[in-house]
Amino acid sequence: MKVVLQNLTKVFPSRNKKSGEEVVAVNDFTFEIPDGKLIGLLGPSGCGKSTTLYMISGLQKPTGGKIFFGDDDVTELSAENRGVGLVFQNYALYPHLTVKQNILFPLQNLKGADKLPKNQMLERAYEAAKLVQIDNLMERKPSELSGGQQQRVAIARALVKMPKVLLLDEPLSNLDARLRLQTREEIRRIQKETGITTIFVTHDQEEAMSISDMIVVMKLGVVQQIGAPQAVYDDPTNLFVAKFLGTPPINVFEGEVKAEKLYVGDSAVLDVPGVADQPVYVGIRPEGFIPDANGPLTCNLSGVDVMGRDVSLVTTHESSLNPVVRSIVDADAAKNANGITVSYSLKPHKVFLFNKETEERVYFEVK
Amino acid sequence: MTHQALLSEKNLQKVSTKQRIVKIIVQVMLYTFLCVMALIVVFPFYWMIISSLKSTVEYRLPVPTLFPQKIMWGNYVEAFSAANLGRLFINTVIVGVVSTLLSLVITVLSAFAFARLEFKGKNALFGALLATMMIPGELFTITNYITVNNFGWLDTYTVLIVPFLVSIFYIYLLRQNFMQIPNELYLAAKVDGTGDFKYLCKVMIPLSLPTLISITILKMMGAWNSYVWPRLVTKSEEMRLITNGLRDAFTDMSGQANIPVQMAAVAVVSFPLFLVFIFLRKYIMKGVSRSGIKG
Amino acid sequence: MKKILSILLAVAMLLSMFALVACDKGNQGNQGNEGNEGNNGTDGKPAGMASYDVPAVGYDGSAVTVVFYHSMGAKLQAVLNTYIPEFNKLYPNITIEHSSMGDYDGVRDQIKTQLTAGAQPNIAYCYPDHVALYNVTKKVIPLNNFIDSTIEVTDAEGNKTVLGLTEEQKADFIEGYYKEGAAFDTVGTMYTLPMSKSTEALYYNKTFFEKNGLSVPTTWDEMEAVCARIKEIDPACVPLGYDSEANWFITMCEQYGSPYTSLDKNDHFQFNNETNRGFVKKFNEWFRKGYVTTEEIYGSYTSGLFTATEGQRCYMVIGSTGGASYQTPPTVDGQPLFETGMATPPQVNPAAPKVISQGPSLCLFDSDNPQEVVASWLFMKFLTTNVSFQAEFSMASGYAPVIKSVQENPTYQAWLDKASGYNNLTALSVKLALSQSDAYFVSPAFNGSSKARDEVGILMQTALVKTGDVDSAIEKLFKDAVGKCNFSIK
Amino acid sequence: MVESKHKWKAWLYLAPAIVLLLIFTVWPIINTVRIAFLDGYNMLGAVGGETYEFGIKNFTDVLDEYSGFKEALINTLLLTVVTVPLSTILALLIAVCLNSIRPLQRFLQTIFFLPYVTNSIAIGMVFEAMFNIIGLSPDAASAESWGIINNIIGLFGMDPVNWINVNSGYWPNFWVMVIYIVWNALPFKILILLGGLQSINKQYYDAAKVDSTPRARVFTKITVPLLSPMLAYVVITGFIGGFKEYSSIVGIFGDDMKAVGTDHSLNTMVGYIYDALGSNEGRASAAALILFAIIFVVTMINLYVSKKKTHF
Repeated sequence: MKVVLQNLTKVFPSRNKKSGEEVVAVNDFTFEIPDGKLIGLLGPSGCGKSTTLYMISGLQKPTGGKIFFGDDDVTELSAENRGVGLVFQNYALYPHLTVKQNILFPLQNLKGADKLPKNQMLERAYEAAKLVQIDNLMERKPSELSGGQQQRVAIARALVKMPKVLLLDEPLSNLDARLRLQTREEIRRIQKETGITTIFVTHDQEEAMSISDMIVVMKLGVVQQIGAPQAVYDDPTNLFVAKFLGTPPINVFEGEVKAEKLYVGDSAVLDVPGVADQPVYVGIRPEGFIPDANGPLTCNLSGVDVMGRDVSLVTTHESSLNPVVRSIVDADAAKNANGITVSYSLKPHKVFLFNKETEERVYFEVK
Repeated sequence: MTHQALLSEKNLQKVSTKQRIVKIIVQVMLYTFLCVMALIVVFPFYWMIISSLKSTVEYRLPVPTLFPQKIMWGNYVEAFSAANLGRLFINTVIVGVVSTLLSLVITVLSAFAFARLEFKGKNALFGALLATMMIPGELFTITNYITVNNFGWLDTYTVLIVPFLVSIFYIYLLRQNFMQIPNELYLAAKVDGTGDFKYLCKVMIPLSLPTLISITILKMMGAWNSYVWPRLVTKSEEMRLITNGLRDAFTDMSGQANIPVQMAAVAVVSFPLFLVFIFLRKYIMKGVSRSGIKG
Repeated sequence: MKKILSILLAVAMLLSMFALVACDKGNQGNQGNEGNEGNNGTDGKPAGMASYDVPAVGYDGSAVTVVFYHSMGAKLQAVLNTYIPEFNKLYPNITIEHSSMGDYDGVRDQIKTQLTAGAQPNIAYCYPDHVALYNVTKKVIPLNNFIDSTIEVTDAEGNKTVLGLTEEQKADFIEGYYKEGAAFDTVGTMYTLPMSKSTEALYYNKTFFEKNGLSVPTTWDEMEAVCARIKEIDPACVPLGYDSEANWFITMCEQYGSPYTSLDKNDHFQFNNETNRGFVKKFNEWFRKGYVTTEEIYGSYTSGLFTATEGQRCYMVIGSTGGASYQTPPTVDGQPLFETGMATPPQVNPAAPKVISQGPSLCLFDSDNPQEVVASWLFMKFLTTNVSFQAEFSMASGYAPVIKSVQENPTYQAWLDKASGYNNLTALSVKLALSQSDAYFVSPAFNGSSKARDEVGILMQTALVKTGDVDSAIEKLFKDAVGKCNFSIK
Repeated sequence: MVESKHKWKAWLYLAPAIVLLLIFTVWPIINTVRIAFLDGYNMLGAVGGETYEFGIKNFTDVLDEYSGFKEALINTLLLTVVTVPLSTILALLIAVCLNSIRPLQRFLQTIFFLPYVTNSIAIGMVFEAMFNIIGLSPDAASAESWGIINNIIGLFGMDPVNWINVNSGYWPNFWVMVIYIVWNALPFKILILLGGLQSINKQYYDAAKVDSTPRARVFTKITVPLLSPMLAYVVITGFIGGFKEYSSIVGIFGDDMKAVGTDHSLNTMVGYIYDALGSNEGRASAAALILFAIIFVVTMINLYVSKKKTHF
């Protein structure tokens, strides 16, 4: 079931009536979510990703635009009739019902043609429970379960009625680090197995990148970029998207293009054919630095972070916008970085230029 | 796991119109039920108000009239003048305010002890307190009368205030609210050396402010409506409260009370309370819901 | 579960404390003044204190406060407030503090509670039943020594009077009202002085009676005939409205001379007898024929029926003279619809009429300071014997004065002459009350007599409306009523 | 609970409450029990120097044929068993409806709180005036005016009922009192339940919506269970209040506690105690102890039942 959003807008009247100015939570959001795909809505808090999710679920009414499930216009349809599965950020499991009763709850609401006999309901419930591997906790009360377990019960409850669309609102935010990794793999596996069109909202870009088929980066209600995670990572349309994706984050410098050469500080660091002379922001991915004794870019070394397999050189540079410039290099390269400065040469495809005013991407041919 | 059948265009239309109709029906039913119940609740009031505006003759008419033929505003004037309301009003306010404040202090202290401090026999004591709520108050009146007389408190403000300062229900309400404040806060305060009392004032009271406000309002209303005890323990006119001042002022010689004026008096007494509720409704509501009575 | 255990434990603790305390038996009541030990009123002996020794010096002029409880409305309190300064002219050091307790029951409940704590007032409005209840504490002062006292009292204006009542003052009291003070025992101990009295009267629609040539009934048989006749003229009406069922029952017992209650401690309640059951049955038949109704049965004031301009009406009401103003005929564009006539209620034997007497009397309470008692007595004497006070109070209240000489008072005479069946029924009712003053009777007063009055009232109400097997129903009602009364003093 | 080093401190906080309770609550209880075991104790008599023997005569007297205690007990039980559930359910329905509407919510809520602010005896008089029939004929066929309530039910085609007048049966009287008691009990219950509703996390309702749960099921499966602690509290205090019911009788039937011409008395336990206080405090105290025992047992049952029923 593909989900189509057409110029979806949502405007909230501001809290105090007097001032009257409104908050545009979602601004003209158009996007077609292909059937069976796992989509990540990504962006800092307050960027309208949750509002979009709730509009798709029907709990929020859009002020403008349309929503289609397949080719049915469901904009006016209330949540009850959309048959959507929704997993809340803090799970919203019914505290007074056991896990089994929680999972059975949606099935007991099915009417008319979809009504199921009792045994089939139980069978489906256990099937969903097995899917999320909590079939041993069926008689427990939510208060007796850990965060992760509660999360999985919420997912089971959403899946059991085989909804057309599965929506997840920051599913991993309440979990501890180790559990978060494990659960996101679970979500990935479940989605692949069931093939349900799934949209999940998160502010953790690493999580979105790791499991989504496509991600949508949003900022203040406006869609910045849509695409496969790696594509968006490798080809950000603006500085915000570049800075938002990737850990450790992208290093940003002030630079200038003169005669198709990029100057950072006063040294030319890269040939940028086809780019007019203009001051630019220069974004360099941490993995875009190659330690090179006579590399064009030299920074003052301030420390070495060993993160398991690869090593990160912590340096500073006067025209860097962030306090620290961090690069990721292989371990042995780090061994001979013992001086007070280190020089790099740059991998062109890891360097992005952005217009100073519009912060839009400025492209240059990469040989 | 197959997908559900797609909603065809036709029945999609049907579903959304059905949904709208259901929505309207539900709204209509809700409002009719509420309005009918509101009417039932308000009707006795309406009857009380129009009775208070009828002349004694009209009130005695065998066929009761739904609206007074001759509006007797005089009844309200008589209700005011016959019972020198000014003096009664001041007495009631003084007694009400002082007893509310003192009882608030006692309630906070006791609730704090029951909620936060640990001591032997705490639950037994609290259980005993709850048990006393089960005993009808009429029994205590005479024994308490003898006690206050021996203390020589008769016909003073003390006798109107002191005996009922401890209200167990409010201690219970506040204790529930205090127990919802997490232990960690108490531990943290202990660690940086704040004493129990400072913790009570700095942390617990601000956190349970809504409940405290609703207790204060409800307690004021109680003081306002009290009738049996004030009448018993006050002799002189100056010490009378509004409820008994009004009630006694209208029986003429033959013992046939002038009911319309009495109704006017009751209306006069309940009107300030009604205003208090209208303005402080939000607080009472927040207080009660925040107290989260967990049985 | 923990919570339940804690409550169980708590209550067990409470109960154990009770048991501990309960076994120290014996009375703990604070000791009244032992000096005037009296027995507890077995068979007619004085119910409370035998006698009170009046201080030899009489009133020594010391400053005392006299607390007086009553149930006067604002209008009557105004009259009292004009006469207190008169009293203070004679005795400046006696300050009078008076306050209203609402209705008669309010006064009774207040004093009863204060008696238990020894904080009773000095003087109080009272009914014989109330005094009997107060006297269980032996704190009500017998007035005989005061009435007969010859101790001299000099008032502020220098004239000397005797503390007690002079012969003319005693004779001036209306016999029926005065006797009420000695209803508490058979040896004539006086516990109250009458203050202001009302009685029952037959109000009738004089115009209607004259128009239809009906004569005012003087006996119950005549009443039955008149009711039948009225029912023919106006079938929709209820000829007679009798306000108080209890008064009706007690008056009938008195008129038939059949026993009602007695002071004999072992047999107080004697009203279950053949004669009484007879007249109750007769009145039941009257009710079923639609001849009579009462305030409780009708559901609203019978005066509403008497003064009704349309719909159901009644042409006679037997009710208190105090409520005379309510029987004022309605005026339609300035013209009264009819004239209200008043007469003595019908009698079994018109030659020896018996009419109930009601209205407040005054009683005196013991106090630690004897001078307070003497001062209170002086104020009581003033209220009951001062002609102008009695006159003005009667005019304001519509109740009859208790002393005969009030009738010679010129202003009072003028007021009485203005009596009319159209707009001054109050004066008319006082005139009637004075005319039937030798017909008054008083029922015995003892601890439990008010219960008897309540029970016979309920009995009469219930019996009147009974249908089907009326006789056995009436028998059961009488048995239950006596049973409940005996139980109340068990 | 946290261990506080010096135990006496807790008692310091409780001191004012304890002292006042000892004087004005505990001592009267002890006095009541003392009097209950003194045969035929009468306070006025005690003042007059009479002595009373220790014994259980008061208790046997209370059960005497003419004491009216049994009727009072039956009336109270019947009234409580009917009014508490009725008022709780009504309050729950009103609270839920109030909680689910926006416009007019404040206005209606203020109206529903009205009964809480007025004097119950005065309203009793109003109820009496509304149900009262005036000039009922001996054969109860016709009447001067059937009274307001009868006129209203007449609109719906029902014939008039003799509610509280001459020869009215036990059950019409009973239902008048039930209506009065429920009417008086509603405001406080609505307040508590509405408070409870507003403290329920909104997301449970969103979750139910997404699971397309019908309204009725939302009510029974989510709202009521989550409100169960509040409901338990309201029922328990309701029973305690129900057993102490008294003002409703005086308000409607006046002092003699019965409709005209009926044999049954509508007195309740507290009414019985109040009457007995007039003449015989010993018997009143005995009756009060019996009442206390009954309320205690019922509350224990309620507590036990609610412990099992409430969900968290």
